[in-house]
Amino acid sequence: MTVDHPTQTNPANKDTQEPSALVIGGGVAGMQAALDIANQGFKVHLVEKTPSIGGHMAAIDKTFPTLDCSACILTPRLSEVARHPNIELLTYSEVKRVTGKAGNFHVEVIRKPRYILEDKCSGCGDCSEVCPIEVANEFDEGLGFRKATYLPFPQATPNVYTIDKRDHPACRINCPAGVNAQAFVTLMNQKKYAEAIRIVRDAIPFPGTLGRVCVSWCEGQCQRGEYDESVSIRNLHRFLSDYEREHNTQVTVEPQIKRSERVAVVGAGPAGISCAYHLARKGYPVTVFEKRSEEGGLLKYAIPEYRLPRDILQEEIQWVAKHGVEFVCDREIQSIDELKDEGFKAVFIATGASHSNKLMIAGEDSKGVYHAIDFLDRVASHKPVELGERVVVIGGGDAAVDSCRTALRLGASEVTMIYRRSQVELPAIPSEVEMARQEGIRFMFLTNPVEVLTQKGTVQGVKCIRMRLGEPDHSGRRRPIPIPDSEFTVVADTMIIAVGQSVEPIPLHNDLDTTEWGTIITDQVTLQTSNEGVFAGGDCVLGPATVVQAVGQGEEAAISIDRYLNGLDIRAGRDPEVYRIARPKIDQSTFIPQARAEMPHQSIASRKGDFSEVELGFDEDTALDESGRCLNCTICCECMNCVEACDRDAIDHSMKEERLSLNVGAIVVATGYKLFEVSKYKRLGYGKFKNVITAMEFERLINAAGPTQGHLIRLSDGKMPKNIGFVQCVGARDTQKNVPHCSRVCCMYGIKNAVMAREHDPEAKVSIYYADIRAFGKGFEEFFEMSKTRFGVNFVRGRVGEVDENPENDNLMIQVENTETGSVEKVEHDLLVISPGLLPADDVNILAEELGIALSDEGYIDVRNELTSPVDTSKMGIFVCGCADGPKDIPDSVTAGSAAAMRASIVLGGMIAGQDSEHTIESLAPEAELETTKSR
Amino acid sequence: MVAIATTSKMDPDWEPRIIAYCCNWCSYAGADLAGTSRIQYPPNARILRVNCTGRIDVEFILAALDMGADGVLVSGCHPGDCHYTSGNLKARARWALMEKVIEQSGVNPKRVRLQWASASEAQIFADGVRTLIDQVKELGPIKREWR
Amino acid sequence: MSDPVPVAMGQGSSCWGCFQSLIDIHLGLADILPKLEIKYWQAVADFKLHHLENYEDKSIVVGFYEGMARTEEDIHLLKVMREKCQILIAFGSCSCFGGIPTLANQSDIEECYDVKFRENKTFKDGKVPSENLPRIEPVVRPNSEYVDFDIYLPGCPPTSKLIATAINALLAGETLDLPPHTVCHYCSREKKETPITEILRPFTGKADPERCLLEQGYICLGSSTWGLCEGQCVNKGVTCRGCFGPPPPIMSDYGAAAMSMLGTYAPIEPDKLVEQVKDPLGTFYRFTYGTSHLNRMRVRREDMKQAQEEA
Amino acid sequence: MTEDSVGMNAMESKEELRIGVFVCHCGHNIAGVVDVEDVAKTAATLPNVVFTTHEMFTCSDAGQETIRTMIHEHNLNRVIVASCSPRMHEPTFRRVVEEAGLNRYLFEQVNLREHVSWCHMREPEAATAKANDLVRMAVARAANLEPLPIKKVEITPRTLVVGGGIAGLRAALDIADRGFEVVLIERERELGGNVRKWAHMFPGDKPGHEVLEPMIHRVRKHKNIEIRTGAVIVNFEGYIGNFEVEVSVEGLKKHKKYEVGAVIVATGFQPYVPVGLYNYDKSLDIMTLGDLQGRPDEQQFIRPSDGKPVRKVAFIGCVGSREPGWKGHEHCSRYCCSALAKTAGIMADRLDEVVILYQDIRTYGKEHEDFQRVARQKHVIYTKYPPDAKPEVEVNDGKITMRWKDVLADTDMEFNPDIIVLATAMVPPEGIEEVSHTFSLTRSSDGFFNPEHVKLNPVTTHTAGIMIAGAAQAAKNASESVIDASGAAAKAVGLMAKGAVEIESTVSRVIPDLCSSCATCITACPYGAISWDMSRDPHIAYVTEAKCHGCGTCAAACPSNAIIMLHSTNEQIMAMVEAYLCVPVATPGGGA
Repeated sequence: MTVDHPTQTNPANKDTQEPSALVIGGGVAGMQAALDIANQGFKVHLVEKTPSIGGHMAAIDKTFPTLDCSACILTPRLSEVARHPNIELLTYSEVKRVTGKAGNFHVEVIRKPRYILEDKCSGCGDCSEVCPIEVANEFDEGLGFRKATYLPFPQATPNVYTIDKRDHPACRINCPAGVNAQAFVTLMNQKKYAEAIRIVRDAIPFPGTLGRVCVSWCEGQCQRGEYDESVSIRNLHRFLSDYEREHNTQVTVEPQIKRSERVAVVGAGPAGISCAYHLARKGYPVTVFEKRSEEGGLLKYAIPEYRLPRDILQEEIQWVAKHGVEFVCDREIQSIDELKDEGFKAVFIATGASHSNKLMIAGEDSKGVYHAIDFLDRVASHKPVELGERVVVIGGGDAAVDSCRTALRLGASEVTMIYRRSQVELPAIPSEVEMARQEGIRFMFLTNPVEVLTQKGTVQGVKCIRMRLGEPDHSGRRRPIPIPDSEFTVVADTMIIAVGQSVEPIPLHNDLDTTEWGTIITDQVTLQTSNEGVFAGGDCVLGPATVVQAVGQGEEAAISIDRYLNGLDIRAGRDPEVYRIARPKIDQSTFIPQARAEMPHQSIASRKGDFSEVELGFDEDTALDESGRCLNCTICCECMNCVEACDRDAIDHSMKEERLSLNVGAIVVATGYKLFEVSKYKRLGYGKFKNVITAMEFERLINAAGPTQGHLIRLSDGKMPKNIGFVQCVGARDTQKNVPHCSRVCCMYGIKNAVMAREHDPEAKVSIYYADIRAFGKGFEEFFEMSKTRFGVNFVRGRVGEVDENPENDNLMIQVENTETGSVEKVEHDLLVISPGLLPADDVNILAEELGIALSDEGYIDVRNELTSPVDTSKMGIFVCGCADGPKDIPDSVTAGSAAAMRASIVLGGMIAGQDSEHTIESLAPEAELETTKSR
Repeated sequence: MVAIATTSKMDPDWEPRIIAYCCNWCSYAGADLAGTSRIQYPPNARILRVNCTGRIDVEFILAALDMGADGVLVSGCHPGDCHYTSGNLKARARWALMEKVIEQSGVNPKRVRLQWASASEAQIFADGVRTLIDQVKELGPIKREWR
Repeated sequence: MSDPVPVAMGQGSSCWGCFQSLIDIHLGLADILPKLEIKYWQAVADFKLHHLENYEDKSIVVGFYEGMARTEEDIHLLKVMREKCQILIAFGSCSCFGGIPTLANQSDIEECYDVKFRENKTFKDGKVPSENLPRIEPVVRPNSEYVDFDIYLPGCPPTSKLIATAINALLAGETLDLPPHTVCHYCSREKKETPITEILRPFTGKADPERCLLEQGYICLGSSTWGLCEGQCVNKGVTCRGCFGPPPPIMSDYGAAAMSMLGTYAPIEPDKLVEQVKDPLGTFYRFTYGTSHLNRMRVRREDMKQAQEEA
Repeated sequence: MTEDSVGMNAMESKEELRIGVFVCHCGHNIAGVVDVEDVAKTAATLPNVVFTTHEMFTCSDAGQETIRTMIHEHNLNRVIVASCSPRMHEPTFRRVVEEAGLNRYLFEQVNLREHVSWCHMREPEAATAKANDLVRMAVARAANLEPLPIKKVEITPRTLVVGGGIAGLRAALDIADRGFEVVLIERERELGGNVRKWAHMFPGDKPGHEVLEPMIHRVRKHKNIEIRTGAVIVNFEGYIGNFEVEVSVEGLKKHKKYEVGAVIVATGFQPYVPVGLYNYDKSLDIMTLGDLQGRPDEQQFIRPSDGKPVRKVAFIGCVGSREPGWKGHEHCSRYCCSALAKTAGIMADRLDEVVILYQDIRTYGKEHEDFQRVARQKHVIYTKYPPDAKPEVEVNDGKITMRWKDVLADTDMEFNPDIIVLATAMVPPEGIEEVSHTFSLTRSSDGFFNPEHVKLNPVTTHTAGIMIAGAAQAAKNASESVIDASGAAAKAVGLMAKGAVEIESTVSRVIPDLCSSCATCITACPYGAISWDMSRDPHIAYVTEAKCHGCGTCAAACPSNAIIMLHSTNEQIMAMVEAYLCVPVATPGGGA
């Protein structure tokens, strides 16, 4: 037809460039549709959800009725699609939005990040080899394992790997220092201790120290905690450090200073050391100034030795020093200029918050009253401390608990901790509190001191008042409110006040803007102060916080300083990300709870009077066991082993989801099917008995490329099954389960599987329990006949009732009514294979809604006219093939793919010819409808 | 100028030399998969790719033995699976005749092996290579063999 | 008319059939013989070996060597022929390819002795005769291993017509240009394209006289065989057994080609096929075993064995 | 046929061989096991090798560029890449050498990854030795390689559709709507085939002729479609894209001749006429489902024999279907269970008793099961008979008595229906043998045509350019046939839209002088690509290259060595064997 009336040409068609089509779904039908459209010279965008095209067929072992090897016949087709110049393969992608109409659809496609660059990957598998994560391989129906970086199957197309990474791990994003807990836990679980500790050290220089004293927010958020108890992450990195010390496997470090710009760090506490460490690793010469005579800050002066042996701390500081960091002690920096004059190009201030807060009550200055930090500092510095018999400690933080336990070790006979809120609000590390309790510390909660009772200026006791909890305050904790007239007295001869610290006003701070509390004001992200080139972090910015926060800030500051010295925008791209916490995929019904490993302790008796370490550390078995509890929430743990292994720089962990916009003239939907969830039939025992498997699992078990290299075994004991039963019509032809129709392929694949079972073991007995054998296609009946005569498959007409397991041998006892003999038979099988019916693919309803096409009652895509246009959907220009509109076998799917391509190409051909929409309607409308419209 | 490299069974370093003709569609792909799956097998075989086992003239096998191959493997698609419909059936018939002739001539027919290995049967392919090599090792260098 | 050309006729171990075929030129001989001066032909003219040995080298223009060289004496004669003749013709399939006698190489020499002498009921004392007999070579080698030929004239025997053609061409100093076609080329039977489902022995059933014998299931090797016979047998209803050996280049492995051909015609289940084709070696290498790969291997092994024994 | 001669000219003169060998590390995939440097070094000592190198990733853009540059710099005329499996990258490298002006068939790949380094990971020395051997073999082969023309045949933009049933109509319309010409031939006088004769279609409810009418109407007025009814093909020859067909048309004296590029065979089926079964030919009251459907839609259903109203009907399924050992009747006819269920359901509304005798109920797929459910709801009685004891039907004085065993109730049954309806098999139509000969199509045991591949190429055949659709391929219902038709149309349009197809140059070729007319190759070829060249006497074999798939079976089979399998010649193969086994004496090493 020529264009008689050019004016009538749909103007919307004018600006569409080259006519192209969209095919949704890369199974065998979608591939065929794409090829047949592309072979006409049109462009095709083939969108596939999973990393590879091939669909279900790729997982099938043999195909009925010819017993062709599925992979053999499919592989050439896969590469044909991959190499076709007119086909753009968009795997790992999903169609999001569709607008427009036939001849001019606008489609938005989301490309999920595969974290591997398709054009660089050669499919060599080096990344997969070093990947520490193993997860159930969905391609093998979960029977085998794959890595987090994987190729779904050997012939996958495109032949590129995909990294399976989902959202973000709670442990890692909750760590202020950004320690990649999931990665190091995973690696250590594989005894890769050196690699694991390397991961820790990428974030912090203190695996041993933080492994003992960290507040462990990671554990607080650990998803394992949602099921039983969180993973003991802190203790695990302590183990790594212990292991390294014990086995002397610490890697030697050489300074790698290659920059000329010197950086000064003021304050050798955790923040300062962390900053210096990261800067040195970046190649900067760093000098750390410390006003006291030793490095370590509060780690050294405030944390008691029984928690953090000093040799450990010292070694870790030394290790930082080995990176080329210079420590200058006993020097207090007075001004920024002082440093600039000495030639430092950037400064990091981390002077901490060592000033103890006061209670502001009467008698606070009496003899026998200590402030916690001073107290702990004195003890740590081996200075004399006078301590009575009865010690009262005020406060609920770590310093309070430390003070209690230190007092006990110094000989106090009775130590009481007084805290104004309840135990729930106690900010100290719970395990520390627990140990304190074990050691005999008494706790008085909801109690607040109001006056120190003295005699001759010496403490005699504390007058306290009872408290109750009111509404939550700004910190989210419930505010304590004194209960009137509830005062009482606690007898004490020593009192330690541990109600927090604050920043000491020191001359250096005068050069910088500070808050009313004396903390230094910095940019929240970059940590730059009001003074350019001067950065600050740790407690002097945060106020008294935790060690790990300080360490984290040190690292952030190092990044800023590096950028600053390189003349880069120090802020760009560093806005805090919004993370979505990964939820592990756990089947609650099969989850076996396991408590977290307990930390062995010194006996309580030996702790008293002794400052040796209380927590003894995990032994290797415990550590391995505990690390095995990690749920790998995000699958990929970003250990970066793959990045290192890849010679082609093909891995990019920072890849983001992409959105593509496409203009297409026609759309083919080939979204396929999913298998019925056979566990819905409780009586068949799937999921309960190991030797009840699905047909798809059977396919993988007999497949040479499957998890058992093609050895058909029972999952309970690995033995070869000798008597196999196949149960047909599960999730098909059952109105009660809302699957009224026949799935069309199950009879044949059931027979095929039975034949394959006999081929694998000619001695095996094989029975099929069926309702009707529907061997209707080309060569099917002949194959059915052959299965009986040549392969000796036993066919029993009857539904299988209750399945039970014989506990002795894991065999399955089934009851079946043989409808041909009328007798109820009890049969024992050692393997039962259930043939599930087919269902519409997941989310096909969402897609259909987006496309504006109708669905049938069962949820398949409806076709316009079953008789005359069986691949047209209800919407012009959108076609359907394969199992998307109902169950089909492979040849019927392939033919439908070609047919859909044909119909789509009529639209595309009309576009080239510039034909009007009238023409397209005439070509595509089912003739019957057309006639009626015309005759009306 | 070429000469037949001589080897001897006495030589402890003697390794059989195997020519393996594989069809492009099944066994060559199966051998590829063996590699991709890192299935390890002895390195004695040299694979020659032909389109179809039907391409294999009996002379290719006999000449290889004549030139000093200690064994010859032919590996193709399973009967019924031939990419070209039936080339493998013709190969199989030729093989049957040839095997008998080889035996009649006094050469142990265990030096030659015809196997079917599909593109997904990497293990079967590798096992087949190993089986032939084991058989040939048992027999020793071909030049010494005489019934 | 020019002077008669000096010729020599040597015979190794053979049946004399080829020379018989020469004589079967019959009346045609009347034209040919006058042109020949027979210088050596033990069966026909009274020349002894020493005569031949004493001729001047290359003094004979054309030499015919019939048969294969199994004995020391045969080999000697063959070598002498080569020395004395300008043109040496491998005369007949035994001479060209080893012929039927080479099938003995399926057994080693001791086994041959067993059959021929030691366990032979028609042979008296069961001893291998040793007196007054030339030494028998332990293995049959194709003649071409001992000497180079200038012309191969295969056939068991070469047809009289072929011999006449050859001699006339030689005498006229022309190159001998033989058509390369196989027997099928000369066969007048109708060919279709049916694969064979069953192999028949030659005595089974009654063959359709119009149709290709092979297609009827009879092993006819006409398609593998040089058709210098012009299809005599097949046109008379007898299957071709390959006596002319392979078409040019004639030193290819005849049996291999024949098996490749037959396997293509008869893609039968292997068990059945082997059951139906009796004695495949004898069938496919009846005349050409000597120059086959398998025999070459056999010969080389024998050499090694000997070398070892000597060492 | 056109020949594209990339790099052919350069090769016409016999220039000296100049081989370049590029050894790939593939990161450490190969280099981690095989000493690639040694492989490259050793290759340099081989005859005709003028350039060798080893590189990290030969397939990378940089690696490809190296190949192109070196071809020019060293005037290479054979290129060997020793890397991964040719199944992966042969097309890539062929393209690369072609870009450098070299014929693609002068490229050779050595598989050092899948066949060496990955499967001998623990034996680096043996692996290196093997790699060296494989490269030496490839060099020997390369020396024997010859450039081959890249061949294309043009496609005549016209399709012949054989058969005017629902499949043929759909195919014709689709192709015509796509803008290509169609010649539609039908041997009957009317279009419409079997569907036209049916009173109730399923799954729809309309009579067949009503369904077809609009389609036929559009076909008739479509300017791209030429219809020939009462037409028979008298001659057909040619090859893909270039077929010539001669048709004799009823009423025309002269045969019509057409040139077509593709053919769709939609010759359908015929219902089996059960002569001799169930007294079909003894009583007018025993009819086939087709007979029943063909009856006019009457107000009252009357007995054909005596005109009395029908009250009781029995249907018998699987008549002439599913009969093991009965050639041509072993298959299931696919449509009948659903059709029976539907028909019985409709009839049950008007009759007293409807009984269906069946073996298995095969209402497969979605929706069809509903027919059966509806029928049962309407009290249609389903009774299963054993396959080895068929129902018995007696007719006495017009009274029908049938007896059978109900398997499920284990009871012998007796019933006196007014009529019996037999669901008979779908069998190939008369004349299918001629059609199969005309188009060189093979048939399967059901008598219908074989597709090229029963799973993945269900509408194409082994004859390139010829498609099958609908019941020509197997028993099918109308809806399935229509899908087939559009599918087959897609194949035809694919060819025509492209205008030309590249055909593999690696085909076999006959050397005319050596051919001895033995027909071995003709027997060998699974594609009918070899035929007699009748212009020679005696006629000799001739390869139609467009039909050749390149398996080489003919070359192996040819006893006269008269067939060359291009790119896989005896010389090329044996050179490799020799290069492995017969190592030049001077070269140390080698061997296993």
